[in-house]
Formats: sequence, structure tokens, C-alpha cells
Amino acid sequence: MDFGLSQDQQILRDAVARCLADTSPLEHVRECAGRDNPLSDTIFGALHDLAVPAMLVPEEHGGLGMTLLDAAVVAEQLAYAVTPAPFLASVVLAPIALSEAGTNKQKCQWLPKIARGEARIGVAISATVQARDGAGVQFVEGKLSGTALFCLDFEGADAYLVADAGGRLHLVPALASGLKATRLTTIDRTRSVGELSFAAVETDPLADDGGTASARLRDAGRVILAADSLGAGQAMIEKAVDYAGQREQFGRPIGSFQAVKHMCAEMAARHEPCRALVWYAAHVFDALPEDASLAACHAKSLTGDVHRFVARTATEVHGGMGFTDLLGLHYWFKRIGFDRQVLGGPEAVRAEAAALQGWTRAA
Amino acid sequence: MDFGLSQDQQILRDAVARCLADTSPLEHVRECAGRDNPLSDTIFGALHDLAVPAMLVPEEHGGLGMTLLDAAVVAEQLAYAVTPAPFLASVVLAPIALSEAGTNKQKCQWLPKIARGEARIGVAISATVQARDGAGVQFVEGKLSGTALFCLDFEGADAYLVADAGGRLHLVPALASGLKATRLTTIDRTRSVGELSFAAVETDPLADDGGTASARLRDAGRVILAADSLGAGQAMIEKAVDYAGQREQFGRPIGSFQAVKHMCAEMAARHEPCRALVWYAAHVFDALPEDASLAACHAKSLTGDVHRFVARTATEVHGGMGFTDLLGLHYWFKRIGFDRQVLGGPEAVRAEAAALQGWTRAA
Amino acid sequence: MDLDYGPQYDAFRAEIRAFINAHRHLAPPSATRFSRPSAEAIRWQKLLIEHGYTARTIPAEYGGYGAAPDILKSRIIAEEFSRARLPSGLANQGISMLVPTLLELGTDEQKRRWIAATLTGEVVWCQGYSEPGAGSDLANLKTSARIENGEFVINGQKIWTSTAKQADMIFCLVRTELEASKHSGISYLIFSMDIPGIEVRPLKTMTGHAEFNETFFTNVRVPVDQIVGQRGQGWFVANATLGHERGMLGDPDALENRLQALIGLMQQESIGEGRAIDNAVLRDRLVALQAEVTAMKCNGMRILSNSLKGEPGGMAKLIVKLQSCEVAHQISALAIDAMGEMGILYHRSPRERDGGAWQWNYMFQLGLIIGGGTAQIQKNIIAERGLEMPREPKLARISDEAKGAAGMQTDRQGAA
Amino acid sequence: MDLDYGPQYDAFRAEIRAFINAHRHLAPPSATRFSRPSAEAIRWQKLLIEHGYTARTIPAEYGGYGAAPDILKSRIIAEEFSRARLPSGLANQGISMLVPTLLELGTDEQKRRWIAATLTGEVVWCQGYSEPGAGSDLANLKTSARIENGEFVINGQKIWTSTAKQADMIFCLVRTELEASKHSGISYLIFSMDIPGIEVRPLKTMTGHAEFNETFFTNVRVPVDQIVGQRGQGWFVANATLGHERGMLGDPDALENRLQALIGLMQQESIGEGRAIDNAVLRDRLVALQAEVTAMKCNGMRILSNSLKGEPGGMAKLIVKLQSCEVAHQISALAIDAMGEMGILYHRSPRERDGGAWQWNYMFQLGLIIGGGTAQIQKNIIAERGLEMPREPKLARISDEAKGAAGMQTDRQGAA
Repeated sequence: MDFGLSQDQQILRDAVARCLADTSPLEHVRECAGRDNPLSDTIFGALHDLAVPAMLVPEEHGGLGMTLLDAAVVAEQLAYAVTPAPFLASVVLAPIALSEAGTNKQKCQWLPKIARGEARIGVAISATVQARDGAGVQFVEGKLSGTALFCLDFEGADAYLVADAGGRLHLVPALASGLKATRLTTIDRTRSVGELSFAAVETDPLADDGGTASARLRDAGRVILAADSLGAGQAMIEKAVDYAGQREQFGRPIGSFQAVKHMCAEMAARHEPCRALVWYAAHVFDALPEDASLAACHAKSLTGDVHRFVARTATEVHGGMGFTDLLGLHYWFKRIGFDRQVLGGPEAVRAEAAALQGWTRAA
Repeated sequence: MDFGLSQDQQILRDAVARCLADTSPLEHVRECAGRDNPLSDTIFGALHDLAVPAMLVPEEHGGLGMTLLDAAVVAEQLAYAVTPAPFLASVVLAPIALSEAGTNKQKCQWLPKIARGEARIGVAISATVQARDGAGVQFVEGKLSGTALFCLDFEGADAYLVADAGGRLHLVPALASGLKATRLTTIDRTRSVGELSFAAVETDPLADDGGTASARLRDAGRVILAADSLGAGQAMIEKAVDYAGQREQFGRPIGSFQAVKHMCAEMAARHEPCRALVWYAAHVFDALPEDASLAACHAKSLTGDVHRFVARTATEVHGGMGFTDLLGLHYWFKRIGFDRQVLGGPEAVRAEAAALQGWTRAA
Repeated sequence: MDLDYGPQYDAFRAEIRAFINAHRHLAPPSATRFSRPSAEAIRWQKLLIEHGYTARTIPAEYGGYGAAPDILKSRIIAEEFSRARLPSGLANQGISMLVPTLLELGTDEQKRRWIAATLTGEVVWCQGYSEPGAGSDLANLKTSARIENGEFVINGQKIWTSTAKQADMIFCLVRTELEASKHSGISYLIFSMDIPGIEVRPLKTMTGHAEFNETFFTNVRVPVDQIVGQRGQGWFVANATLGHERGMLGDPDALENRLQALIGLMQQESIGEGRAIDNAVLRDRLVALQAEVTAMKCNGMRILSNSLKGEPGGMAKLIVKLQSCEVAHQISALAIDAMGEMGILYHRSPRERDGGAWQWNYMFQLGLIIGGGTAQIQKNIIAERGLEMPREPKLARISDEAKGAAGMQTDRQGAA
Repeated sequence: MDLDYGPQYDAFRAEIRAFINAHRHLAPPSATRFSRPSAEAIRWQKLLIEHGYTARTIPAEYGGYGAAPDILKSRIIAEEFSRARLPSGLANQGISMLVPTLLELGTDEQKRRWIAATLTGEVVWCQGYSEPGAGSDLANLKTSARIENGEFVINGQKIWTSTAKQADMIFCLVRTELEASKHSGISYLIFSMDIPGIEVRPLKTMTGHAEFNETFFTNVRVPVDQIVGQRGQGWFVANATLGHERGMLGDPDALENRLQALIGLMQQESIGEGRAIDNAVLRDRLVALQAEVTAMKCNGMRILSNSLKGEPGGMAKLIVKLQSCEVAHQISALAIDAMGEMGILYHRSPRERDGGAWQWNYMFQLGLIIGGGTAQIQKNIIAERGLEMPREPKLARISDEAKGAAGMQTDRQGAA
């Protein structure tokens, strides 16, 4: 029994943290965030040196065969440094999808390249959570038609994984004919999303598993978004505490005022249990798959609410300075905003959690 | 245009406040709260001297023909002094029901007596809000059968007004044969509630108006409960501020600590707009009946949430002393708890408000 | 309690509606928040002044309409233009803050020279109050003005000067008596933004826009007669102005408009087969906010009635700013949640709703809540003035050396 | 990450389950919170000690089971008895606080005389720490003990002495060195509650019950050897004990049990045709609380793992008390809301649910949150120890006269 990170995971965490402290300083984040394509090749290169792209690729395909908990550990660090690098879709979801539901040919074609950092795959499964704007992709007579919103790790993807209306996953090369890809911009300029519209596009479908693989992706995605929120929240709390310790008013640091101290304590009290919950949700994804969906819902919805509170409160502790662009605090604020909404906001995710437990009566 | 209390209403408010300061001191409240029947004859007598029981009785029946806003003004003061006296059902709801839907005979029989303080009528309409424990009263072949929960101003009532499953109101003498009355006790020992069970009881029905009158009672009841919550919240805020100004820690009053000050300011900021809303809801009950139901829902649900916050926070400001019985703070805490739940908690009432505006799709 | 305005006012309201119907084609499109008024906007402003719908109580000799104050009529004007979604005239800091100050404390020459030109939008002002180290306490300000050859020579820095880029002029608090006690060493100066030595740097906020600026003064020379009120009395001059600030009254119409927009959004926004408003959890939050907005509207009417009777606003007034900002922020938060993933679109993205207004509001309102410690200050005001709670113990015990050091530290932080 | 306890522990768990199945008929009914243990409860306690399911690591010579410490086994015991809804032995302040203190700092004679008798429930203790004026700062306490003829003579008052009515003995902090600095003048005494001069008055709380007492000492004479640790070291003795307090670890099992009860309630409670859990708004709150409870359970496992490795609990541990109390309070609040009007029934009313436990919990948990300023203190601890934020400036600046006056004022308030 050991509820916590293994020594290897701690080493991984520290290595990624050090790497990002070097390669993802705030100036670089600012620069990337100002571009149409924010994803930083420098950072991706450095992560590649740490073998991050190979993490979830099975060993027989040239990867490291690591777990979602390993990925969550990395996600937390990426958010801590508001890193503008592809990760959620291309490093986590795509390898899981291919491993769990890809054909042998797909695996051999893509997994080694992903592991070597030579191929990046964007993932568009948001319609399996909530269809907005009539989005949805139909798989008819071997071809895809319709629209998929919120494709993650959009820029620079060599191919996209898309869930059709039945939940089946399809691999579509970025240059496929009949496919139109449009950039979407969000508050969070450190991530890249886009929409894909399909006009009878040829597809290379993954296993017809009744939506199992796309549901797994949803779970994994939620856990990683929760881990991201955790890392961003951690950074914001630390920044608030530091600022409060330095900034003086009435001749003493504002951090010595009870009201400010209690704001920080409330952030910590709500934030800290999220860490154990995220670890748990990541762990059971591999170790206890039957508990994975519920745990993912809990992790996603709790961090969604807790870190909205943290984002606001940490900004408040900074006063006017937190509202300006000067300290860049808003990059973390927006990263948390992104994590909250993508793949289902807290209310939507809680409704799913209720349904999973049979608490929702058929209408 | 004058949004506020008239001079007469201010005089009424001050007179009731003075009267209760004399007749409803905490020791008397404690004494009453320890009894099975908490309703105080002394206080009711003093209120009678101020003609409170006659307030809502029309002038032609020996009353003062006043408005629900007048009643709300009184309700606020009653709660401010956690007064154990009959009011909501017997002084407010019964006269409204009889005036709006009573037969001429019923009016002549009951209204003058109510005005003179000689008759008290309990009111049981909670099944029109939410049927719990299978409660409900059927009106079949001229007789009532079933159970009505949460009859208000239960003790000492000479008769009860009960809504049947169709929303029609019935007047039943307390001693009617086949009627069994059972006391219920709640956290709030300053009010009196009970349940009525009917086994083919003869009834004297009010107008068959399709539930109009009972819906009006629900609106009026909610406004008065909101006004009650307002008065109790006002008292709790004042007590917290007083206590914080007197109690010292670390050599200064705790009220000079920023954290305590901000707790009090947050209570005031949320509490104060409730006052205007309660006035508005009470006013439109008479002046703009088409707006009454929605305004009553808003007043009831907002005070329900705001004053739960106030009750907790004011108790927190008092520290351990607020948790003990010594200062009696809990009488107000529990009065607010009662106001929140009776005639629909915030969620239930908001669902009604949504339906009133056509925001709820038929399932 | 009487919600009717009476026949005289009903007639006035009808008259405004007729005016709006007849002239709405002349109204300028809603301006970007901090731009100079367009020619269209200036024409519209003049038309409104002419009819007494703005600058209503300002004497005609200074370019106003010259009517006697009538709070109800002002209220009706605000209601009708809000309902029609038309600008009820220019709203800028020159009009809301400088003009009332000049009317009260300006010399006759100052009034003649500046008020009319400000009202018509020909002269645009910015406000120079806040400083990096004096956000929550104006008395702490450090921008200095020494006298040299009959001129003030100004050095220092202001922050949150919203229209500094567009402004012709600034009204500005500076420390003229360095040795005087904190509040009494300040003067209120007005001067041109074209004077050499003024540098304006845009201050970008979390919204991604530069709604504010930082303004730096290096040996800026201003004639000594460009002062409003007495030397060393600037703190009191500014405080008179702060009382005029519209924000203190809150704007229930604005809150109502945001709520209506939210209702519309939730009725349109689809989630699968349904609409956002069909989701019981989101709908519950919507109704809760509707109750809050209704309460703030009622509270506004109560304050209005108190003013009509010449009674103080009391607690009802003190809580408006804190509570309105919070409710507005919550409205934006719910809108974002109701949009789901679409809620984070911004920066003119395809599929973005309402031009990204919800996210902009969500962030900007947070800025209003925290800006210069506003929520904290508001809470102190409510506690100390409204609830008469004891003030923080005086800091007189801290030695002056410590204070000096702290001040510098503050400065460094502020400028970081 | 490894959630398995391993085969050795699985066997241990199986053994406990077998024990429970075989003996559950002997378990006493759940006791009223603050009563003396019944004969049945004492028999159960002895049975548990015999099997090593309680008093597990206390040396056999003092009446314990004498096993080596094994955090996992302790955890498994707690889990299994909680799952079976059986008392896992007596839980009182004598066992949780006094026994560990004596083990660490008692004399051999004290250990022999008191530990076994306490463990079996034959001697019942109460705790005398808090005082009306020293709720949030034990160092402030005023109950004094002067020495006269080889005895301490105690005068003063304690509050929140929960089992004082039932107790045979008290462990108590008193000020023995009046002139010493605040923390070093305190001693830790143990003495009989039968000594003349002790008066216990029930302290009724908002729940309507007297879960606590006030205890008054008037010239209570205690032999000087009834002291634990050195004279003047009582503050440190007590702090050693506070570390043992179970509450610091929180009790995720208790939280889980409350949550399960809430789920059951919401599945049973009918609203018209449906059940409370069918209401989407209430259900949303339920799932949100389930996530909080799951997080606290995971956090508990994390703390447990840290202990196993001999690592400090850190922030994960510091936040437990504050957060658990709050979540428990919210669980009760939702239960009340889910019951609608039935939620306010109390005092053994007809139709009352679960014996009024939800309302009792709602109020008692609020008491735990605020009791002696607990939430405030917890937040200070989190901020200062966990986040290393600066402490409040020292109060040394306040003159000693002011302190004296303040102390008296505090006293008067406390006793009001």
C-alpha cells in the first residue's frame, strides 16, 4: 500500500519541472501566446529530450509504456509553467486510443512516430460530451461528414482522431481531401484548438467498439485536465502567497493581515485534497478501469469548481496588479478557465456521475 | 413615486418594536420555548392592544383593511424579537383566505372574531407546495379525508383552513369529529405547527376557485416568511456587530480585526437588498397581483439563501459563545431555518419561479 | 409605497419615448469603451443637451440645459434610454467627475472655459488619482509638484488613467506641500496632456486589452493658476468629486440588461437536443441571479426615494457597489458555464458569442471588484460607516523610519 | 501508487471480518455521546483489547495488547469496524489524550495506576484545557494553583469539559507560576472530580442538549505529586497530547458514513411523485459533495502513506480538520434541504427522520467549526505553518496596562 508518487514519478516530476523552468519562462510564454500557433517547438523539443512524447506509447512500439498517473504528473508541471506545448491530445489521448482500439497497421504506422516526436495527432471528441451548435460527425458509407468542434492540440497536427456520432474513433490525415480545419481561439493562448469540418472524407476507422475507446479518452482527458487545473492552481496559490509576503501596505506585508491570510488558507484547504483525488483518478484509469469514469468525473468537476475559486481569490490577493498583464498571472487564470469548460463543465460532468451510479431516472 | 414605508407604516413598525421590546424579552422567549405550546398569550394580548389581529380584516368586518406590506412590517419586528406569538396563519393567511374566497356567512362568522382577537385559525397548505410522506387531503362527497402536514399557528386554533388536493380551501372546526390533530415540533420553538388527519370530516368549503385562493395564500405566506427571515437576519447582524465591538482578544475588540469586519460587511451587503425586495413583493401582492407570485418566489428564495449565510456567519462571529445557549442567539438561527424550509425551500421555489416564466419545458 | 411616478412624470416619459422614436436613427453605434467621441456621438450629445436629456441640471450659461434638479426625471431618462438600448449621452470622467467639481469649486473663468467644451465632447479628460503605491489610499500619493518660476513642476507617476491616450486634458492630484500631513499636502491641478514631459504607456490587463494606461510626468510645467480649489486642499476637492461618481449609485439598469442578455443566451444556446435553460441546474442559478437583480433594482428604487425625500441613503447605498459588481460577475460566470466549451472562445474566434463580451465582462468585473482593492475598501466602508464597527487601530505606533522604508518597498512592488 | 495492502494485510482484514461476524451480537448499541460506558460496552472493550483491535500498541503491562505499531493494521481495523457500523472500542478523551500523555511523560506509578483502568472504561476522564477567556489561546489561561501545605490549591473555571458530569478524574491545565511568561507558568495536573470545591454546571448549546459543561474550582486541594511532567511544563505536556488528538487526522470513514446516509435519505425521501434524488438541483449538490468526500478519503490515504514512510503530513494533514468539518456541515445542510419542510422537525417530533440526527449534526458541526475559534485558528495554522506566511505583528507594542485591562474585559465577556 502506497498512496503517492513512486520515486520514479518524483524524479520525472522534478525533471520536467526543471526543464520547464528553463524552457518555458514567462517571457517565452508571452511570445508564444501572441502567435496564431502558440505551440512552442523549443519546449516540445526539450520535452522530447525527456522522452515525454513516448510516455504512453507501449514498449513494443518504441515507447515507455507508462501510466496515466505518470502523464498526470507531467500535466501538473506543464500547467504550473503555463507551458504552450502540445500534450493532452498528442501525448496522452492519441497513444491511448491507438493502443486500445487501433488496428495493427495504425499502431505500427503511428505509435513509433509519436514516440519519436515525429508525428502529432489532434483529438476531437467533444461531441461525445455535449453537442453544441449542432456539431457532430456522421459515418456513412465509409465516409465522414459533419463538424467536430474543439479539436485539441490542433496546430501542427499530422492527423486527427475524431469520434463519430456512434462514438467510434477515426483517424484522418490533416491533408485529407474534403476536410476543412479552422482555428478557434480561446481565452487560453497557451493551448491550441480548432474545428474540423468533413465533407464525405475518407477515413481510417479504429475498432468498432460501441464507443468504448472514446469513453476511455473522455475519462483520460478529464483526468489530465484536472491535473492541469491542479498545477495551475498550485502556481496561483504560491504566487499569491509570495506577493502577499512582499507587497507592503500600512507598513507591513499584506500577508500578515488576517483577511489576506485567511483567503490564502481557504485556497489551500480546498486545493490540497484535489491533489490526492487527481492521483487516485489517474491511477484507477489503469489499475481499476471499472472505477475510472466516476473518479474522472469527480476529479474534473471538483477541480473545476475549486480552481475557479482559487483563480479568482489568488487574483484578488494581488489587487490591481493581478488584473493587469504585468505579472502575467492571467495566463494561469485562463488556463484554469479552459480546464473547467473543456470536455464538460462541472454541472455536465456531475450529471454524468449521477447517471453512472443509477441516480438518474429515465425521464 | 415613493419606494419605502409610509409614515403610518413607520409608526406601526416602531409601535410593534416597542411593544415587543417590553413583552418579548429573551427570558420570556426562553420560557415559552420550553413549553409544549409556545404561543404567548401575554404577547398576543399586547399585539391585540395594537390591533394587530385586525390588520388584514376588511373594514366592513370590523378590521383595519390594511395591506400585506403592513403585515410584512410587523412580521419583521416579530422575528427581530423572536416572538412566540401566532401571526402568519391566524393574522395574515386566514383573513386573506376568508376575504378573497370565503362565503358571506364564513366572513360574518369569523372575520369580526379574528379582528377582535377572539378566534384563531390555523392554516395547512403545505401540500400545495410539495407533498411529502404521501400527504394530501381528498374532498370526496362533501367530506375530507387524508393528512395535512405543517399546519401553521397550530396550538390554540379554533378552526383550521386546509387546502384539498384540488387546491380548494376548507374551514374545519378544531373539534370536528373525525379530525385528529397532532403536534409537530421543529427546531424553532417559537412557532407552533402540527399535522391534521381527516377521516371523512364534515367541511365548510370556501369558494371553488380552482386553487386561486390557496395560491394567493402561498404567495402571501412566502412573503411573510421572507419578512420574518429579514427581521431575524437583521437582529443577528446587529448582535454580531455588538458582540464584536465588546469582546476583546489580543487587547483590542475583535470587531477591529479585518477578517471579522469583512464577515460583518458581507452579511450586510447580502442582507440589505433583501429588505427592498421583501417590501416590493409585499406591495405587489395587493397592488400588482399579476407580479405577486414571481416576486414572492424571489423574496422567499433569496432570503432563504442569504439568511442561512447570515445565520451561520453571525454565529461564527460570536465564536464558542454563539454555539452555547447562553446568549440565546440560536433562537434567531432556528427561526431563519424554519423560514427557509416552510412553504418551499429555495430550490423548490426557484423551480416554481422558472415555471411561472415559461422557462420549464414540459417533460 | 407607490410605484407610480404620477401623471406629470408619465407624460415626461411619453415625451422621451416620442423623442427616441423620432431620433433613434441619429444615435451613434455603441462606442468602444475608451475612444474619443465620434462626430456622430458629438451631434447626438448636442441633441440630447438641447432636449434636456443629458447635462440636464447644468446651468445653460455653461452649456447645460439648465433645468431644476428632478431625480425622478433623471431616473426616467436613464430608464428609457436603457430600455431602448441607446446611449443617453456621453459618459466619461470629464463629465461625471470634473464638471461637478468645477461647478462646485471652480473659478468662474474655469467654468466658462471648460464645462461647455467638456459637455459637448470637444475636450476629453482623463483622471490622475491612483498611483502604484497608493491604490487603496489616495492620501498616500507621491507625485510631487514643486513651484519654480510661477509654475508647478510635476514629477511622478499615475496609474489606471483610462482615457489618457485620447485625452486633451487631465485633472490630477499632486503633492504640493511635502512636509504637510498626509491629507493636507495635496493639490488638484488641471492641465493639458500635450505638455512636454508627459508619457502615456498603455496598461494591458488580463482581458487582453489596454483599457488603462500608466502616465509618467518628468518635469511637467503647469502654470500655478491651473489649480481647482486652494493649494493643499486637493484631497477635499477630489472627495467632493468622488461623491458625484455615478458608480456609487450602481446601475440597476445595466444589471437588468446583462440579466436579460443572459436569459436570451440561455434560451438560444443548445445542448444536444435541449437548450441551456432546460438544464435544471443552470436554470436554478439563473433564477437565483434574477432574484438578486430584482433585489438590487428594488434597492435602487429605495435609494432613489430616499434622495427624493432628502434622506441619506444609509446602508442601502453603501452596499451597492460591492454587491452590484459581485452579481454582475456571477451573471457572466453563469453565461460562460451555460455556453459549455463555447464559453471560453475569445479574441474574435469563429463561433464566439456576443463578440466575446461575456468573457471580457467576467474578467473586467473581477477587475472592478479587486481594482485598487475595491472590494476590501468597500467592505471596510460598510463595516465602519454602515455598521459603525471599530477602525483598525491607528498605525501611529509604527516608527517613521519603518514607514519610510515600507513606502519605498511598496513603490518597488507597484512598479514591478 | 499501490492501493493494495498486500496478502499479509488482506489476511488480517479477513481475520477481523471473521471476528466481527462471530461477535457482533456482543457489541453494545451505539452509546449516547457523552455517557459513562455501560457494562456491555466495557465487556466489548475488553474483548477488543484481548484481540488487539483497540489499545493495540499499548504495552501489555499497562493493559494494552502490546503489538508493535502498524499504521496499516490500525487503519484496517478502523475501516472494518466502520463498515460493519460497530464501535471499534471506547473513544473518549481519557483514551485518546491522557493515555498517550502518560505513556510519554507519566511516572511509572502513574502509568500503572491509570492506564489499564482508563482503557477498560472503569475510570472516566474529562479534559480541563479551555477557559472562557482563553478559547483560542491556551497560553492565556487563568485557572491558578498555588502551593499550600504540600498541596496545590486550585481556583478558576474551565469550559467545554464535555464529560465532566460522568468523569471520575480530570486532566487539567493550571497556572502554577503566576509571574512566569505566558507559556512557561502552566502545569498539567490530574485529580479526582470528587474533591470538594468542584462544581460542574451543564452547558447547554444551540442543539438543545448539554453536550458540554462549565467546571468551577474553589479552593480545590490536590497533592503536589499529581502532576504529569515538570512544574511549569504543562503547556508542553498538553501540546504533546494535542498531537495525539485523533481529530487532527480527520476521520474519512465518518465522512463516508454520513455521505452514505445522505444518499440513502435522498433515495427514500419523496417529493410528490418523485424522490429527492430525482431533483436535478439537489442531485447536483449530492454529487459535488461525493467528490469532496472522495477527495478527503484519498487525502487520508495520502497522509497514511506518508506516515508509513515516516514522512511529515505537510499541507495534506494541516487542512484536514478545517475541510472535514466544512464538508460534514454541508452534507447535513443538503440533507435538511432534501427533506423540505420535514427537514426542520426536531425534539423527537412525529415524522422526524433519523432521530433528528441531521439537524443535530448541522448545528454541532457548526459548533466544531467555530468552537473556540477553531476555523480561524485552523486558517492561521494553514497560512503560517503550511504556507509560511508572516505572523501577525507581535503585540509587544501594546502596553502592559492595556493588556491587563483587556484580559479582564475578556473575562467578563466570556462569563457573560
